[in-house]
Amino acid sequence: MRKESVPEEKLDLSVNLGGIMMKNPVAVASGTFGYGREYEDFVNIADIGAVIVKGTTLEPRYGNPAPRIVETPAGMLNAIGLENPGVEVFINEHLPYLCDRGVTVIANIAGNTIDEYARIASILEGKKGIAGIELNISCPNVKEGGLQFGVDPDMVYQVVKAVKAETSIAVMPKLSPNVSDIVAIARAAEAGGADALSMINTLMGMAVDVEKRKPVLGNIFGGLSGPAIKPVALRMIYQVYQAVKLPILGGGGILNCTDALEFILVGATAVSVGTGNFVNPSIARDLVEDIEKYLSAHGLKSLEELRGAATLTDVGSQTQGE
Amino acid sequence: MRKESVPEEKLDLSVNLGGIMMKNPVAVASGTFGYGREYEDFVNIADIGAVIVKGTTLEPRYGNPAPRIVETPAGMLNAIGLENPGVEVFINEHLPYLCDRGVTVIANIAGNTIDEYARIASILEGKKGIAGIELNISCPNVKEGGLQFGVDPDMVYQVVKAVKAETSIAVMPKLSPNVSDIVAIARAAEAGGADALSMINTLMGMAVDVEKRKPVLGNIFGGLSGPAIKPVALRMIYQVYQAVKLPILGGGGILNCTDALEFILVGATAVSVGTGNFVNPSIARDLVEDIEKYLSAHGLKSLEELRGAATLTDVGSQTQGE
Amino acid sequence: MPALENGLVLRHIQVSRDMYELEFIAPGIAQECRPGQFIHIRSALENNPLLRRPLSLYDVDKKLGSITLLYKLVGKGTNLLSRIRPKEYVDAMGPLGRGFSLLAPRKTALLVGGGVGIAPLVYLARVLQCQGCNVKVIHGVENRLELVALPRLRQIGVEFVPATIDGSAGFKGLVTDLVVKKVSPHEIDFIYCCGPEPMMAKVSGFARKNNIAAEISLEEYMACGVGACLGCARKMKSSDDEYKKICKDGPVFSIDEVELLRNKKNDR
Amino acid sequence: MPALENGLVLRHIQVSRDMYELEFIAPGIAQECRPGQFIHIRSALENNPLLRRPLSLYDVDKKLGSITLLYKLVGKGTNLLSRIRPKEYVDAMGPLGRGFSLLAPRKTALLVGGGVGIAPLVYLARVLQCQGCNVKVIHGVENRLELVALPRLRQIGVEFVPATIDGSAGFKGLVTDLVVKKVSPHEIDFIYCCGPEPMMAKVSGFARKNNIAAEISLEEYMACGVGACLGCARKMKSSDDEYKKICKDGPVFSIDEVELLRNKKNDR
Ligand SMILES: Cc1cc2nc3c(=O)[nH]c(=O)nc-3n(C[C@H](O)[C@H](O)[C@H](O)COP(=O)(O)OP(=O)(O)OC[C@H]3O[C@@H](n4cnc5c(N)ncnc54)[C@H](O)[C@@H]3O)c2cc1C
Ligand SMILES: Cc1cc2nc3c(=O)[nH]c(=O)nc-3n(C[C@H](O)[C@H](O)[C@H](O)COP(=O)(O)OP(=O)(O)OC[C@H]3O[C@@H](n4cnc5c(N)ncnc54)[C@H](O)[C@@H]3O)c2cc1C
Ligand SMILES: Cc1cc2nc3c(=O)[nH]c(=O)nc-3n(C[C@H](O)[C@H](O)[C@H](O)COP(=O)(O)O)c2cc1C
Ligand SMILES: Cc1cc2nc3c(=O)[nH]c(=O)nc-3n(C[C@H](O)[C@H](O)[C@H](O)COP(=O)(O)O)c2cc1C
Ligand code: FES
Ligand code: FES
Repeated sequence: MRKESVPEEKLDLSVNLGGIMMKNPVAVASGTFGYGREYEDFVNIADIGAVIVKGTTLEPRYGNPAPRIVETPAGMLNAIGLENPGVEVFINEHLPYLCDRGVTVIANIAGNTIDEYARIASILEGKKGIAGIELNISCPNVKEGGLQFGVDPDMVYQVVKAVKAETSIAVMPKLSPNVSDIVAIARAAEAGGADALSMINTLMGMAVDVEKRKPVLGNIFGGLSGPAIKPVALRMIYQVYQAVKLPILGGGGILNCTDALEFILVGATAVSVGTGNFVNPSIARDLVEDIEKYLSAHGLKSLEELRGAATLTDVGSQTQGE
Repeated sequence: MRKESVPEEKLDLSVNLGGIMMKNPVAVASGTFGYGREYEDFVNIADIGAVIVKGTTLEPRYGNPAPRIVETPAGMLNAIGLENPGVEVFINEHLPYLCDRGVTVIANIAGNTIDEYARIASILEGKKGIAGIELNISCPNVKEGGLQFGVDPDMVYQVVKAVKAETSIAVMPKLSPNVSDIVAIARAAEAGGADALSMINTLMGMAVDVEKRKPVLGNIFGGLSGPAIKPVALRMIYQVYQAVKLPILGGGGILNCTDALEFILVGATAVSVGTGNFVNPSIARDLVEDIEKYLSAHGLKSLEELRGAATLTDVGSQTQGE
Repeated sequence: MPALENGLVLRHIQVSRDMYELEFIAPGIAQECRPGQFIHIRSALENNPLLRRPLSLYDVDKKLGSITLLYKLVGKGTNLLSRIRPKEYVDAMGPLGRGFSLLAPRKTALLVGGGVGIAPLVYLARVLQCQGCNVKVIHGVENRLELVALPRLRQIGVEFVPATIDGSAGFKGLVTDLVVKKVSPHEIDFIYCCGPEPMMAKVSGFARKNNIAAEISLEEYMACGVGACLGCARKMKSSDDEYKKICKDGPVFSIDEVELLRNKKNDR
Repeated sequence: MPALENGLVLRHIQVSRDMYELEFIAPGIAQECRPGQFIHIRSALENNPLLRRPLSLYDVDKKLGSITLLYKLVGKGTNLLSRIRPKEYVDAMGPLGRGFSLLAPRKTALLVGGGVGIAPLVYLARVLQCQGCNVKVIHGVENRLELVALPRLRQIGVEFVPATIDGSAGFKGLVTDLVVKKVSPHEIDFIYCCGPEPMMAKVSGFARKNNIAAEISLEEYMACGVGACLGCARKMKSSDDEYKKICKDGPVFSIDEVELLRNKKNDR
């Protein structure tokens, strides 16, 4: 099956993720790569397809009590609590640095109300060096009794719409997997005017310290990431790819090239790697190299032939059915 | 912290799971232990707290095309497709065998309509040797366009109520984790008259064969089980334990005694082990022994002191907040 | 009765570039073994890999109470297994499954193995030989370095013909060509075959054409290994609906029961 | 600049019942090392355990370009690490974190280690001694078999006093009692301490009471190790809200910055 072919010209792996122009299809996920500079000793951050920076709120946040992370089987839980210095500090202290180095930056924003999302977007509007805005909608809506934005199609629609109204930058809501019907959420985001979708955020989980007889995390609950969640991420992207037209940034548990290709095969336009950065700080670069090698080895010129290929299988029922 | 104490009398580990009387708090999960006899060479099946047999439908089902299972990081996906010989064969061929051996049997039933659930329950009613009925509600409701019963509180309420009306046996709906609001589902089950809750069923996921460029499973989607899902299971049980009064049979990824105790600490009355049987066919017995050792080593007379202990921690926010 | 045993490893040697022979003591299991059955091995203490791995009985010494497996390095399960050293233990469950039908004394059996598919045929050869059958074994491999079963087959004393793709030993070419071109069908009473499916399909065709009864050994992903999870399903010829379980109804099936894949392995 | 290197293992020996010394070549990392910093080690090829494990610099040979770690078997990460053999490689990232402040020549430093907490103090002792400080090292352990750093400390040539719970060597009793009862505070210019938190809390109390500046090395679960994930958070005395990151702002802190736990380790 493998065709050995020497590529005549360098492969062009750049992708257009709903208006976010990426040099290559590998982004680093929000909250796992700081503001990029934390990793600059280990990888040339300008080479990364896109650096999605730590989630930014309107005001600074100090985050959750420790412990904030714990390892779980093939995964980890985090409950950082959105610690960040606020949008102004982000713009003044972190953005220029990234901009100077030619990094493709995607901001990640979070709010307590629809209005807060809109205000952060309007503050970011016109700022040089922001290629896209990722909306973290796995936050509680304080006006709706703490219900997460991301679990209600109507709230998703509204928050996307409100943000779009404030900015000309490409807007990419990041879907929460903690929902009954991911397709309904994706459709709502599309209807609200999203330019792309980011999938998936973490699954909500917890761990217990048996000796102390209490939850491990200071916040009790945390977000599950890493290889453990990959099957859920793939399933949701498979479903959404067939239901909406938006390009998808797919991730959840990617640790190697095969993982990344699985996401492309279910329809992702580009991939994001989060927890993988902790395992291998140069993973984003390594993945691009490995994808190039894979394409050459298989005589492919781009990812186009692979994208969504696994969704073409014709099968009757697609229910869970054990 | 450890107190060494020699227990004067044998510990009594029996539990009453909403009317289902179990010799000990460890059950084997539906679909992972066949009809018990498949494992009789490896463990005395009458010693197991409860054997929850393979899901039974009204008519025989032949199941899904192969491949039906695939390993994933710290977990596995299955898409068996509810292969089973139907409720009549179960009653005539499998039940008497288990009954003769003194096995505590919990039937697991699944249907395409509310009426089907009710009919299976009425067929099981009065049959000797059934300690409880577990309702698998992760099935598509054909009358509601294939929407899974388990994702809609109203359908959950109705199916539980319909089954309760047909039987005097304890009824235990098994909640699907693929929902936005597990507490709402649990409350609906309680309102419908459930005697206990079983948590959790598998997360819906998929895997891709990169060389073949198609889904691995014949059915595309499958249920994710094993250690990977433990954090999600613990979180949901923690939430439900605080919201409803029903006893909970907790499971999802249990492989050892520490895992089992984590479930007890978040409020489970008893635990179920599924995928763990494949790893260690005598795990159900081993867990009981290890729990006994743990209790003795800590000077405890029963699991009562541990049950729900981890839910007593006082913390402000319990949102995911990364 | 199958059992669960922690087998003390006696011998663990690399027999080719990517194949290993592992012998361990498990008297309870060994006592019950019949050719064609398999052992379900747990190679990790933790959960990576999570599931057991099925490996055929390559040889059994009932007196010593030992079992020998022959396995190929494929992925993480076999990789972890390869690190176990003598005096350590392997977690073994078995013997599982339905083995080969045995042939009456004085009848002639042809055993055709492809690659690591030789594994179940060696123990079968030993038992058939012991029962007074005439046993001819054909083993197809890439090159002579992969003829790992040679010493054992010689010791058992059966007739042995290798087929190598590169011609470095015996017949030059595919094992299936060797069967079709060189085997005199009228001399053979029964064929046993294990290897890649397309190879087994060709050998089945030969058997069917010449009216020789034959059995093959199938593979499928397994979880429980005992018929409980219904994971290792395979459609039978007899019915469009019914699935048999490789682990319990097989892994050995008569060629009349199953439709084999003629193309790439497992590509259904 | 910190780096990522595959370090060739030179030496890997068990030095006590549950402690190991691992020396590997990583010239890029070694060049940058300062006492108190740590190396983030990946011990699994696959995902179990998933995350790296932080281990302090126990000793560094900049000429040879080698790094030595001292670690205790605790769980699966350190267990897997212990299986790596000489001539194999370890995946190392570092040096990370803020190290100890160094003392001016001719000043006197007291280094107090509890158990495996001696690790960062050995490399510190070497550097301080080299800079012409007077270095006194105290190491508290259960029994003399755990005095694993003795040969190195002798070779460096610093003053060394052990405290053993069972009295099998040096002072009989807790290392903190040794400090409180036997150390003349006026001789000491600076205290460096690493060990269980309650022990560090007592030593801090001693330092504060006697007005001696002191630094301690903290632990917390880590993911990234570089300040990116904000996982290894620790509240500072200065602020009720703000969390510092052990991996980047530490692991070394002044005793004025942090409130230490007086009870069981990590039980907040
Ligand atoms: C009844 C039976 C007997 C067998 N006997 C032998 C034997 O004697 N010697 C031998 O070398 N091999 C034998 N096999 C195949 C062996 O089980 C697999 O090679 C092994 O499980 C691979 O495990 P792994 O973790 O190393 O590879 P993995 O990392 O799990 O997978 C590597 C590749 O192997 C395939 N594979 C993995 N697990 C299975 C499985 N359970 N069934 C089929 N394919 C699988 C996958 O498709 C994958 O492409 C037998 C299989 C069966 C079903
Ligand atoms: C900056 C720093 C320097 C360290 N230096 C050394 C050293 O030189 N020698 C040494 O032996 N140990 C050192 N440690 C502790 C060492 O990192 C842990 O013992 C190790 O990570 C345990 O890994 P494991 O997989 O073997 O155990 P696990 O199975 O992960 O856990 C076993 C126990 O160790 C604790 N633990 C696990 N990971 C950490 C962590 N990252 N931080 C704190 N506790 C943890 C857990 O609470 C658990 O109870 C250091 C820790 C830090 C933060
Ligand atoms: C420590 C940590 C912090 C995170 N912080 C954020 C965040 O601030 N905003 C956000 O949208 N997602 C955040 N995430 C989620 C990741 O961006 C990513 O979606 C998730 O981890 C799944 O991908 P992975 O399995 O590759 O890690 C965080 C994840 C981790 C592990
Ligand atoms: C192969 C397999 C088959 C299953 N079949 C059923 C079933 O028929 N009915 C059901 O309610 N749950 C079924 N389940 C779900 C399990 O009972 C259990 O809830 C789930 O696997 C989570 O637990 P675990 O992680 O311990 O396996 C099945 C699971 C597996 C792995
Ligand atoms: S592996 Fe479970 S039925 Fe065959
Ligand atoms: S470990 Fe990531 S910030 Fe410290």
